[in-house]
Order: sequence, then structure tokens, then C-alpha cells
Amino acid sequence: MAPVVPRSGDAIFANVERVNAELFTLTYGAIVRQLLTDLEEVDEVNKQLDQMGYNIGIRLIDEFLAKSNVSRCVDFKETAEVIAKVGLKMFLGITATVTNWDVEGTTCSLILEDNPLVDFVELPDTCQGLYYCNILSGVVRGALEMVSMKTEVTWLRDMLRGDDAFELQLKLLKQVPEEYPYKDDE
Amino acid sequence: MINVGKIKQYSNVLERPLSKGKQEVSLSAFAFLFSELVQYNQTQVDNITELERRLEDAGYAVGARILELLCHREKGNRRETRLLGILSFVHSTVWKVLFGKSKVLSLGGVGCMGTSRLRVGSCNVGSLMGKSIELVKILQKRKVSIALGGYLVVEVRSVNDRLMAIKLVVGGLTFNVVNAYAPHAGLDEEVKRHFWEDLDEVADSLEKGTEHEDEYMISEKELLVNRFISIPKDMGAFNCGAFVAGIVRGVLENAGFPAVVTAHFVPVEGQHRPRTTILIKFAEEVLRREATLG
Amino acid sequence: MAAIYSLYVINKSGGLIFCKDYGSAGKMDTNDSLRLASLWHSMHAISQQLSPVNGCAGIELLQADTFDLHCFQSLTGTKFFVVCEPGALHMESLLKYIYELYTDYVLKNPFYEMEMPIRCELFDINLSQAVQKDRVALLGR
Amino acid sequence: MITGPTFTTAEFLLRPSFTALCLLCELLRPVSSANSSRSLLVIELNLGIRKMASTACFMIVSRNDIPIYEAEVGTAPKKEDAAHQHQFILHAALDIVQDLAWTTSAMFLKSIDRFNDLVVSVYVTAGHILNMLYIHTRLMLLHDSRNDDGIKSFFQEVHELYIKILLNPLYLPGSRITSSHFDTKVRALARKYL
Repeated sequence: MAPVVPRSGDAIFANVERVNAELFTLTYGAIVRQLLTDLEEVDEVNKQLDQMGYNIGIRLIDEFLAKSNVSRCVDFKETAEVIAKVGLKMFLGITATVTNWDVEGTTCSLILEDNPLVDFVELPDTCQGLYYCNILSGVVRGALEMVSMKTEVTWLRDMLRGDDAFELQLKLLKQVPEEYPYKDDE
Repeated sequence: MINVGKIKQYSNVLERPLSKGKQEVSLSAFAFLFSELVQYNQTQVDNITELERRLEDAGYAVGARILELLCHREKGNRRETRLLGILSFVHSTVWKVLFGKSKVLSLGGVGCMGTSRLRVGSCNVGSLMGKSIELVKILQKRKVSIALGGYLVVEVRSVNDRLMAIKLVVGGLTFNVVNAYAPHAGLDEEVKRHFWEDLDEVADSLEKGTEHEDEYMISEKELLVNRFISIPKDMGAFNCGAFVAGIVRGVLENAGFPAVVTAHFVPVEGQHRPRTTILIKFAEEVLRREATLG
Repeated sequence: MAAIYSLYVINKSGGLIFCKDYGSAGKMDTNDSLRLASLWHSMHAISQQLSPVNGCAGIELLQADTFDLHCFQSLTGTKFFVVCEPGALHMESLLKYIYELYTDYVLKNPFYEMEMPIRCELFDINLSQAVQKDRVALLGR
Repeated sequence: MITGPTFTTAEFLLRPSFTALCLLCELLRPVSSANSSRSLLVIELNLGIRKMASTACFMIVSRNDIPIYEAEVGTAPKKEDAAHQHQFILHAALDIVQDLAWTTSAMFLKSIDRFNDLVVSVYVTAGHILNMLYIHTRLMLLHDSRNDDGIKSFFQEVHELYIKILLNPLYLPGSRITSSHFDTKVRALARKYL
């Protein structure tokens, strides 16, 4: 009954229309720049980036489902793998390794193998507290929420802040049981 | 992907080799990001002009950076010092790198100026596919100064099957070429009347266009950023192309060619969707300098 | 004569966000359409509850003697359904394709607000091309 | 006797540059007349050069002639006054650059000006200007070296570094380059090529 989940997004990425990563990177840079000017406080910028990511995530999930032919995952483990191998590949052309599972199987880390968002970027002294890629955590959180998984997504390691990798932690808070439509109706 | 290992370690951005521009992300990723850029900026403004300005500013930041990068990478460290040079840089190099296609077919090397004689030739080449080198040879042999796509095509208007107006810039002069395919004697009077009426109309409109020698246009059927965007009726003539206009302005202004750049929808007859025209109006100083450079 | 009579999109809380009529016999006004949407939404949910096996995704096809109704629900809860001639082919592919159009021209449009009625010119244009008879046949290949 | 550009007090005052103003004060301190201060400059420089092993002053000038980076990269012992004078000479050459920059599409303008034994070489990048003064970002080097190829290589590599700085979305174009990595790398390049 369950269709085979694609193990990698390579084929999908090869078939979708693509654009120069520099346009993407610089556009994202322009967004961060705007936020820094508008909000001034680095913490506020982090929050706003996360919010913007969330807004993207709740829309992007449909595109992911429509184009990847992935259907419902059996467990959170599979979900994490699909994000790492199919989702990231399909949109950003990159993959990640899933590690650091806790015993309950509800917390894990994605270690990015590349990160097109940060090409060219170096944090100046004035923006030391900035989580430059915070949009990405928002995207994952938003996308998972739309398929009834409440999660908490945080950066554990960030190379822009001197760490040796980009590590994104996914923590499953609760799996919302499917009781719609009655729950959602007011 | 060959690059399976861990992300490469660089102590800082200066150690990293300059990108080759080969890396890609999906169009969707960009489209979602751009959409969010527009949505965020909508929350920051209370009118459409302001929204356009903010999008343009975001584009400007991209343009200013892309200019320096592309001159270095794609142009072998040549700067553009002339108006037409920079325009051609924008619509060929910049467009190609950012949007994956160059805007205008440019054969180059055909527009030979310096002589006061201008030869205009017309030849039927059918399709240009794979024939461009051959064509250039013939043109050079015959000393034809302008060929379609020859130097810098500023505007192309296809009026109907029989009429086409092209605005060319060769060596600082603007040429309006109307290519007409007159109906032969055997056709209906009605067809002939139509043809002459249309021709009159074209001639009139060009007259108007030549009043603004400092204006240039880049037309695009569908801008990459507008691909998925439908503008609501209540937003009037708002065009998200303001972002692209900002990129163009960023490139031009930083190269020393300050200009006002705007994006407009221009309706196309027989098409559902209007095309977008990026209108470039150079500052007076630029034209003055251009004149002194000769 | 078009093989497709009408198309509906319902958001995850049962609100009608898009409907397009391609020539059904009985004309419906907006109120009728809204009522139909929420009715179908509930029916769809009930069918899931009624299913004797777990993991039922709800009604996919409703056949009547004068029409077929094909329904597709995405994992995010948005439902798309077409009403078409009995026995019309390739409707699953069509719905899938419409879902893709929705992700492109609705969700990537910064002026679309989530869960709200769809008013996107590009979605309309692409949709009307997609439901043309010969295009639908192409989807089946 | 003065082979470089001649300056007038008016030119001094017109130049909006902070560095030039600093220098003006400095120069005006010992003698009040503009003429004598000019000759004083020459004498000091001549003395300076005889003592120095090699002189090289490197500067990046952005919009409105504002320097965004400067470094004494010669092997000669550092001297505050000398540094100011070098920067001043470089600034004085800016007018020449402004005219020259539009006559060629090359970035490397070679030696555009000399001041006794010192030569001003300039590298004009593709971008960056603002506010009615249409000037590109210029990398300027004042040096006593005759090694043109070395200078060119130096400029090209610094240019690449500059592009990397500029591409950083968090760097505001036209603002000072504060990165210590950049400074270290420029000095290393100077040792290699000059």
C-alpha cells in the first residue's frame, strides 16, 4: 500500500527548474540586511528570520509533497531521513546526515553537507549573536507542522559562529492526531 | 554528488575560493524566498510606491555585488566605461548569470562605425540557428553595418505578420528600423489598406520614442521573479519586477552610470499576460560624459 | 463538449477556496457551492471513520449515473475534486497536476493568503489550459 | 623640482577627505604659508626615502574619495608622519584617476603619477560610487618598486579579496574594511609581490 519513498532527491533535483545559487544567496543576504536595518536588534532579526522561514515552510510542504511523490512517513525517523535526503536536495541541491538520535527517537540532528545560504558570509563584530540561517529552521518547523508534527528546531552548531559544522536539531514535541475536520472548525 | 564528505572547513570567508557560479538551487526555493521577501516588505509599508522602493532597494544590494563579481569572473577584469557597453553587460552577462538566459541575441563585431557611410542590407536567413558565424562573414564582406541582432537592440516590436519595428543603437546613434513586408498586388484591397494604416501608426509611435534619447528598455515576456505571481486587481500597476529594476540600477549606478530604473507592465495584444519592461533612464551627467568621450 | 463539469478546492477546515464551473447542467450560486464544499468535506471525513481498516484516506471516487466525482486530498488536508462525465479518464493525473499548479501559482504568490479564497490570475490561466480535453489526454501518457 | 602634482590650499579645502584634512592641519602647524609647507613636504620625503628599505603605502578608496582601508606595507620602519604623507600623495592622484578611469576599460592603470622616487599605481575595480561623484572603488599603491608584474599580481589578488569582502551581505558597501583577516592577507600579499 505504501509507495516506495525515494531514497534521494537527486532525480527530482535534476528534473526541476533551477536557478543560479548566487541569485538565491544574494537575495537572502539582501533580506537579512533589510531585517538588520528594520529591526536593529539581532535577537529580533533571529526571531523574524525564523518566522519568515515558518511562513515559507507552511507553503513549501505542498510543493514538496506534489513533486516528490513522498507519502506519509511511518515514523519520525523516516521523516528526518526524508528531509535530509529528499527535501534539502530538492530545494537547495544539498543533503544532510541524520545523527545523534535519542533513545525515544524524537530528537535528532541534521548535519548539513553544504549550505548555499552562507556563501560569502562572515559575521561582523556587530552581528555576533545572529543566527544567519535561522530561516532554515523555520522552514522545517513550518513544513512539519502542516503534516501534523509539532517540532522545535534549533541550531546547535553554526560555522559562521566558529563551530565546525552546521548542525540543526529537530525535536518532535507532539504528533497531532488526525481528528480533523471537527477540531479545526470553530 | 561527488562531494559526499563533510562541508569544507575555511577559517573565514577570505580563504574560500570565489564561487564559479555553477552551483544551483531549485527555482521553487528562490520563488518561495522571493515571495516571502515581498510578503515581509508588505508588512513594512502602507502604500505601493513604498513597497516598490523597498523591493528595489533589496535588488540594489544584489546588483551592486553582482557587478563586481561578474566583471571579475565573466569579463576577465574589464570594466565597462561606455553606455552601450554597460547596457550590453546588463542584458547579456548579468541576465544570463542571474536568470539563465541572455536577453538579446547579439552577434557582436558587426557594427563597424567610423565611416559615415551606412549600408543597410536585408537578407533572408530563415533561422539563425547555427548560422551566426556564417552570417557575420557575409555581412563583413558586404560591409553591412547593421544586421538584425547586430549591435544593441534596444526595442523590438512586432506589430503584425507584416510589420516589425526595431530600435537599434550603433555607435551612439539610435536607429529605428521598420521592417515591412508589403502585401503583393494580388491581395485584397482590405489587406493593403490595413497594412498602410498600421505602417503609419508605427511611424508615428517611433517619432515619440526618439524624444527620449536617454531611455533604454529591456523587455521580458515573463520575468523570472514574476513567474508565479499574480498581482491582485487592487494593487494597480504594481510590479514585483521592481526587484529586478533594483538589480539593474545597482549594477549601473555602481559602474558609474546612475540611472532611474523602473519596471512596468506593458500589455501585449492577443496575450493574457502583459510583458514587463525595465525602463532605464540615465542621469544627465552620464550622457554628458558619454558625449565628451566621443 | 467538455468532459469536466466543475472543479472545487476546499481548504483543510472545509472552506471552499476555489470553484470553477465548466458547464454543469444545474447552475449553482455561490451559496450552493459553499454548502456543497462543506458537505463534501464532512462526507469525506465520515468515510474515513467508517472505514473498517486503518489509514483510510477518504472517498476518492463517487460514481453516479450522470457524473463521476474524483477527489484528491493532499497530506496537508487540502482537497481538490472534479465533477466529470461518467467514465472520464486520467482524472487522478489531472488532480495531481492541478495540485502542482496550486503549489506553483497559488502558494508561491506573495499576495495569496493561506486558507483564503484563491484569486490568482495565473492559476486560472494555467488551469483552463489543463482541463482542455486534449491536454487531459496527454496527462495519461 | 616637484614632479608630482602641485597642490593649492583651495584644492586642499575642497577635497572632502578626512585624511587630507588631517594632513592639512599637520602641514599647517610648522609654517603658516602654503608654499613653505609644500617644500617642507618634499624635504621630509626625500630624507625619508633615503632611509627606507622599501616604501609601499596601500589604500582602498571608495565613494566620495573616502578611504576604506589603508596600510603601510613596505619594509621600512613605520613612521606616523610618513604614512600621512603617503596617503596624501595618493589622494592627490585621485583627480588623475577620475579622468583616466573613463578612457580605458582596463582595471590596472599602471603608474599614473610620480612623486620623486615614489610611483602611484592604481587599480580601478568595476564598481562602487555614489552621490554625484562617479568614481569606482580604487585600489591605490604608492611604491618605489619597479616591478610592474608584481604590482599587477598584487592588485589582482587584493581585488579578489575585496570582492569577497563586498559579497558579504553583512558588509555595507563603502564602509571601512575592519576584517583583521583581510589586513593579514593584504600584508602577506605585499610581502610576496612587492
